[in-house]
Amino acid sequence: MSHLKVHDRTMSTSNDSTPILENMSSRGRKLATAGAGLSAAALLAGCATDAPQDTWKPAGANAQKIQDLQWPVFLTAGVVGVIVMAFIAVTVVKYRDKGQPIPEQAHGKAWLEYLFIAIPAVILAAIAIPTVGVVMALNATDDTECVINVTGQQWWWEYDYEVGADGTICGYAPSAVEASPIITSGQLVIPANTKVLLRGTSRDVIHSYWIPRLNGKRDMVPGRVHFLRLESDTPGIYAGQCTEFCGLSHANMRMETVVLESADFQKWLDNELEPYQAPQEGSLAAEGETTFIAQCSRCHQVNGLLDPNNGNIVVSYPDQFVYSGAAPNLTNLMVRNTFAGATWDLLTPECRADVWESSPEEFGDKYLAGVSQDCLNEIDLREWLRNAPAKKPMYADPATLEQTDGKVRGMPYLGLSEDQIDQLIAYLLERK
Amino acid sequence: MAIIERPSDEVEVVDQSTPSEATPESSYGVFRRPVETTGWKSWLFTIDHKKLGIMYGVVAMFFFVVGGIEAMLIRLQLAGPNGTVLSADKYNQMFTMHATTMVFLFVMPMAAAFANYFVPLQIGARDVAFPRINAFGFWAFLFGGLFLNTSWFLGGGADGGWFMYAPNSSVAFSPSNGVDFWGLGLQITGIASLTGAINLIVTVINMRAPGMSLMKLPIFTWMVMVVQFLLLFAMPVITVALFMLMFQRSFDATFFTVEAGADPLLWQHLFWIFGHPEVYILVLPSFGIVSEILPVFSKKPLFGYPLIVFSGAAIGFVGWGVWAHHMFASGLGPISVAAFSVATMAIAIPTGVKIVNWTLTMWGGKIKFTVPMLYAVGVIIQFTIGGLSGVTHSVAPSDTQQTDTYYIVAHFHYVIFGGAVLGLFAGMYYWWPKMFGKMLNERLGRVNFWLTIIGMNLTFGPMHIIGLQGQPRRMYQWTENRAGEGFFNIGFWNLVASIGTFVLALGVLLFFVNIYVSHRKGTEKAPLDPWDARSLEWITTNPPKEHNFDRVPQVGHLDEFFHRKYEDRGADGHHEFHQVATAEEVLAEEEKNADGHIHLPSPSYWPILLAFSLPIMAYGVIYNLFLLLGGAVLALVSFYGWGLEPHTAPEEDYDPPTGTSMEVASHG
Amino acid sequence: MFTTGSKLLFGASGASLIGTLLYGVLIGGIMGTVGLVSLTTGLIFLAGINAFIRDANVAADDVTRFSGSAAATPRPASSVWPIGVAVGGVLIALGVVIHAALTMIGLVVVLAASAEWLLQGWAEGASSDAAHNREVRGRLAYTAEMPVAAAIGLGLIVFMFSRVMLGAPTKSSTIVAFSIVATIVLFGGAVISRARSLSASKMFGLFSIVSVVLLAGGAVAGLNGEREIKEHHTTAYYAELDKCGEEEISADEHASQTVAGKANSSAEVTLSENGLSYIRPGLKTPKSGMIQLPRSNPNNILFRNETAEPRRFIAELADVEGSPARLCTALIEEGGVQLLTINYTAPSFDPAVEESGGYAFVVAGLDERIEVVVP
Amino acid sequence: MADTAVHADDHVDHGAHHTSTGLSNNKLAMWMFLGSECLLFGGLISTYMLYRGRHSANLGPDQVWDIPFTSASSFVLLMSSLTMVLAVSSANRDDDRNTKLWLSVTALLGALFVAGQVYEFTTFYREGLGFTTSLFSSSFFTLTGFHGVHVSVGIIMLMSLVGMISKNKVVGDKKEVVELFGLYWHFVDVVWILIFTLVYLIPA
Repeated sequence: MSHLKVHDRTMSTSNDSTPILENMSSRGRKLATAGAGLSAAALLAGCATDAPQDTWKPAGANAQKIQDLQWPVFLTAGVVGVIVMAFIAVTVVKYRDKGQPIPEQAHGKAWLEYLFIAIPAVILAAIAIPTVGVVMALNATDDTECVINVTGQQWWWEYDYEVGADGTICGYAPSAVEASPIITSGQLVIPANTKVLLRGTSRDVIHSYWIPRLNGKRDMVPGRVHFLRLESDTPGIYAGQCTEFCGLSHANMRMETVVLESADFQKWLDNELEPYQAPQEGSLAAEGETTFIAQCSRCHQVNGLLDPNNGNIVVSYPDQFVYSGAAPNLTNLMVRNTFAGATWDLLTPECRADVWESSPEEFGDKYLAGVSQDCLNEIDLREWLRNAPAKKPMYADPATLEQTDGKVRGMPYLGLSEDQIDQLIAYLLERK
Repeated sequence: MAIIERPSDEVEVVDQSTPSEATPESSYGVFRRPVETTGWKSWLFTIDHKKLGIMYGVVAMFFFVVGGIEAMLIRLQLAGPNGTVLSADKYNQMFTMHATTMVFLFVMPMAAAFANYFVPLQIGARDVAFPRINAFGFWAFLFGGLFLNTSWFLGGGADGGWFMYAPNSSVAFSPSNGVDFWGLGLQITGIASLTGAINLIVTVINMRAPGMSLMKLPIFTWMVMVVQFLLLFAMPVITVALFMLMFQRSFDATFFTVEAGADPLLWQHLFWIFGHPEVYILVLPSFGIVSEILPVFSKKPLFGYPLIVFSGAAIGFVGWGVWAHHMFASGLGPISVAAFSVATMAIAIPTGVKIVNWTLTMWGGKIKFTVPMLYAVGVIIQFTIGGLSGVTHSVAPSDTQQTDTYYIVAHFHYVIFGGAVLGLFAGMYYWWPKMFGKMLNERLGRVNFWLTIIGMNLTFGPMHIIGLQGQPRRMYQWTENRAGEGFFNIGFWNLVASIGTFVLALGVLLFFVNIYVSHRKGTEKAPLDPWDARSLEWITTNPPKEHNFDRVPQVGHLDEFFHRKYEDRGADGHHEFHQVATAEEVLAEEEKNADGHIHLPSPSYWPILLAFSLPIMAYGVIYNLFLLLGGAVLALVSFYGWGLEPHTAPEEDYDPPTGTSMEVASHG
Repeated sequence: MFTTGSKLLFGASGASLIGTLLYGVLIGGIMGTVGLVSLTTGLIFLAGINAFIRDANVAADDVTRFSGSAAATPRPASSVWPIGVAVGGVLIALGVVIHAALTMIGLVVVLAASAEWLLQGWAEGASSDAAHNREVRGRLAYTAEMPVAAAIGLGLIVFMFSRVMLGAPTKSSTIVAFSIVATIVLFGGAVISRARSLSASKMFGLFSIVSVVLLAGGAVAGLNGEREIKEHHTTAYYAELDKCGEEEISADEHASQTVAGKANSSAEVTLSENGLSYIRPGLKTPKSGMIQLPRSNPNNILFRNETAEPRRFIAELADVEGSPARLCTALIEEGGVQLLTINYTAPSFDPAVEESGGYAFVVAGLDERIEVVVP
Repeated sequence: MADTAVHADDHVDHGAHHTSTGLSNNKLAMWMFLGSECLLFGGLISTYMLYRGRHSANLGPDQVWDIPFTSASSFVLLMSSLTMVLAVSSANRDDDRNTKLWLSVTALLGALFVAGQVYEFTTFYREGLGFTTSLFSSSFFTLTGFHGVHVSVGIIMLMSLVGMISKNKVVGDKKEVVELFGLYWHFVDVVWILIFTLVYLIPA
């Protein structure tokens, strides 16, 4: 276990959780000697290098609470398991038929039986008490510092940042403009060391929001409002995955939570609220804008986008075409570095690795740099624009939609020409 | 057949089954009842609990193979990243139908097979309380299962997961008819379980042999009774839920329409109030089997029999108070989460009691490692693992990290495969000679056992790791960039799990090979009492006569048969047991004092007809309401045909007629 | 050799098999196919059983009959079924002219009657003993006759009587009629049970009179048609008519003042002496002025009135396509609660929305207002 | 359900086989069945209780109820329980005539109740409360509909039981069969009392 400190970049830099790690690893050593069994496998599983959804590598207060509660339980379970196995092994070896006489037909010993009721009862009681405590602690919402609405739909997540009564977003006032709601999708951006409360619901079926390294999962149920607390002191990207089966593309419904230092979060906020800049006249991007308005803007909103022909603001009405009634807002697509339900990266593998593995200090800048021309992962993006349903299974074939009165679930095939795709990519590249 | 005039030998029985030309006394019309005791007709219309038990077993094994193939396809798909064996759609149908098949069409009916065959034998009864309802139950289960699986050919199976959470189960999100087939199919099998439950409860409560008090009941029968009570109360709850689902999908009800303000958690509560007891419904019968086998091969009574009985009952009760631990992540308030978390831990206590008492049963015993014993010990070990991983997510907060990941998949496969399925295999090896009069080959059996154990641990063991590494369930693909590296990388262990599946499959295959090998021509008949067993079902021939016992045995001890064979010659507190009689002698004694005049109810074809009307109605709901009407009429008619039919066919129905019987008087 | 019973079933299954094939080949269509297929399987199944229950041969019941002289064979008993068939035929004919329903009825009558006829004839072949033959018939017939007769009887009573009640001029008169009939039944029963002398035939007569009365009444009422039952308008209906004012409307009568499942509300709006404020789940502090709600998502809004006089809560929805202009609750009394499920389809920055004054929560007759921002 | 396997042959008179508890199999089975029915209605009732307030801007319970009428029909159903008791007692006195009579009266009263329900449903529908209108309506019609079906099935069984008695076709012990039907009928009655109180009388 000792190598955990060495390898685990994020943990070793977080000073307050380090002591926990030390006593963990020391106990871990004891455990390793405790031998095989379930909990050993489990605890060891905690040390795999960089499994992004490792449930045993907490990176925030809430996940840490769970961790501190669960590893002793695993330990106990493992020890008990080993003892039971050993007992059984001894029995079957010691008492196999070696021609001994037929044993006494005893029907049991009362005191022994009661003893074996008492022991597990005591152990479980010892587990139960802290459990109740942690359950309550994880559900406390009074000290919330920032509320973000999370809405799941097939098969992506939408986040909208509320403007508080004081005209700030999570306590951050935009420096240039007056605060107005921000809508993003796929990647949730939160300030570090802030108690964030996700207020979640869903537009169609039940989804579940889960960032293993920040907190346990919480179902987001249509018609209901559920909460999930997120908090981290370590800038970085934390991976997650929808964990409530939500239909065809359940496997392709992912999410990532990006933690930024407060200065970086301020930057991100200002950037999000920047007024829309139309692409340069005659540029490829400008053609892209027209294509976008013609092909995409029925469902995808780009805030502040004006129709060059008549100067009206372009409003999308996804509810008229999409069954769930929403499509990702693309205003600042290229700031977040994933698309299509955080399933594919907008960054080429190298650039992605560069961002994901950067140290917490420089992470902020690298992330906010967004997606540049030469870092753009064109392969996936083009495939997506060419034929989305082929890349990600969705109910988007107009022929088979009588159950949803013609509305698609997911992005349909648009039949874009290669030129149009070039234009769109050029246009989208400027959305940051 | 109706009457056996003593002295009776098999020949006479066979005689009566070969029909000759109708005679003046012969009955009339299509309403002459089937009376054959051999040939396929004797199976189609039988109401003999033993024949029905065997048919339950055969059909269950068939569905076991089906479900297994579905499982293998799933594992093939997940063997590597971005698997392409199945489309997303097919994959979703696959895991839905795999779970549904294994739970409702394999484990439950396989337990029902043993319950049907052995409960009457273990309590010294000649049949169950309601033989025709028993037959109906089997046919309803069979037709329901087939109906469910016809969905594959009519637009695809259900694709909402076996838990079928709303609103994902509504028409908009699951446009094919799969979910309709699922819901209606489960309704039909549910009817089967319900009737079966009532039947077996009445049987155990009312038809025990003289002297057999409830605390002298064989432990398997006890566990079966607990299970039947669970079914009796769990089935109506899921029935309500399934009706709502049907109304929602077929008649536009609004139960799960969120726009109308519906609460999707309603379905979850209804489903799990049924679904959690269901877990014990699956596992308790095999606990019973294990508790039968361990004493036999340790030559020692079950340690703490009363405690095991009570813990079984306790599990039955507490099992109703823990359903919401399947919903720790679905947003119940902290109070209820905490409460259910603690309740869930509490249920670990009676479960632990069983494990301990099993081990203490072996302790100080005289252990023979036959194949059934191997399987029994296998259950103890594998189930312990499953139980302990269960404790780790009775802790609600850590469950929010584990639920809906492969860690849970690992957990419940250790419980259901390690606990239930291994136990059922133990039962098959143990009772095979009793059911078919042939021993299953021991050497093949051992290979079979070890392959199964290795296979299941290879398959489900790695899933602990995969789960803790954060791979959710029900994903038709997993990708490299979430797999991680190093010893615990998800990719490697997924591959191992997939390989394990095939080892497991090989093991199961060997079982069928074993059946073939053991039943080839020339394999000698099984001895009367191959295991030196302890309970009543062995005080009769292998396989038992149609009327089970020539004389209904008088019961004085918990392990009656053992105490008839052995006697304690020890003096002043010191015990030594000596064999005083062989099984043959015991049986001979019984046959000598056989009851003078035994009569059993006659076969009937109303049960199969009534059962047949159910899938017709179900198709009607899906496709055409007139069909529903037709089915309903058929049901009504068979119901009344049933009601108007005397228990026993009139003497004229037997050619040659078998003398007179008081039965005739009761035609009324 | 096969009996009539088996032959009947063989014929039927053969016919439906052919029908199925033809349908499958010519028309197709999953519904019909599945229907016919299961019908066919059902019939074949029955036929199979029938044939395999070897001795479906009723003639074998009584060998003496064949050896015996012609005199020994009993006369066929009188039978009503030919009439039944005839009536059915007439009905079919009439139906063709008058109404298809008649044809259907006629068809059913014909089928039923001929089945009975067949059965009777077949049973009378059983032996020379008439009683025995009735027994034969009963064995087969009762299984169908009893439940079907019972079901039809139930159906008639229920249908006819419900017509009568629907025909009754007023609610109260319905209750009276209902109670009277019930009492008659009850006391009728009591009287008859006392009157031991009453002969079976008299009782039969009595029952037939009662049923005739019932049928007649039902028929009359049915032709008379139901009394006029007014549709009970809802606040939604009045909202459409823009009638969400202070004054009481019919929708407010017995309007529910409580709501189940507050757990899943996305905002709880309260009208108190110091104005209109709201609480959103997760945060305890009440807010006012502006609320942000997700777009195209059913929002459950609870309205609670804590002021003395009854108030109507109104959600102003901008006039964009696919949504009403406004939704309103009924008048809510002090301490009352009501729930509105609102789905905003357009963002508040949509010009259409802005023109029509934007989204807001208001209370009829007060100038309290909460702006609703939909991003 | 009237079939029993012979357990030991010492008794052959039907319906009264020797059983370990002395209770007849049929009666025990009927109790079990009713026990399971309790949970069926339990599920339906709790669904209704959860959804009774969920009708947004549509018709609510108190706007459609016609308590006087429903009380009348409930009373009729109660009376049918009384007549059922009379039927059972006449059966115990081997008085076929009155058994048949009271069974028929019970069936008639039951049919009246069902007719009342049909009437009630029709009026609700006319007033604008359809099965699919709101959660409240769906759960209300499902709950009361399930009960109505139970009553109707009971009526059909009663009527054909009358037929079977007069044709002398009852299998097994006639007394017991009548008694079993009685058990079922009373159960359906009790359930209605519960529904009437919870659904109609307690204001939403």
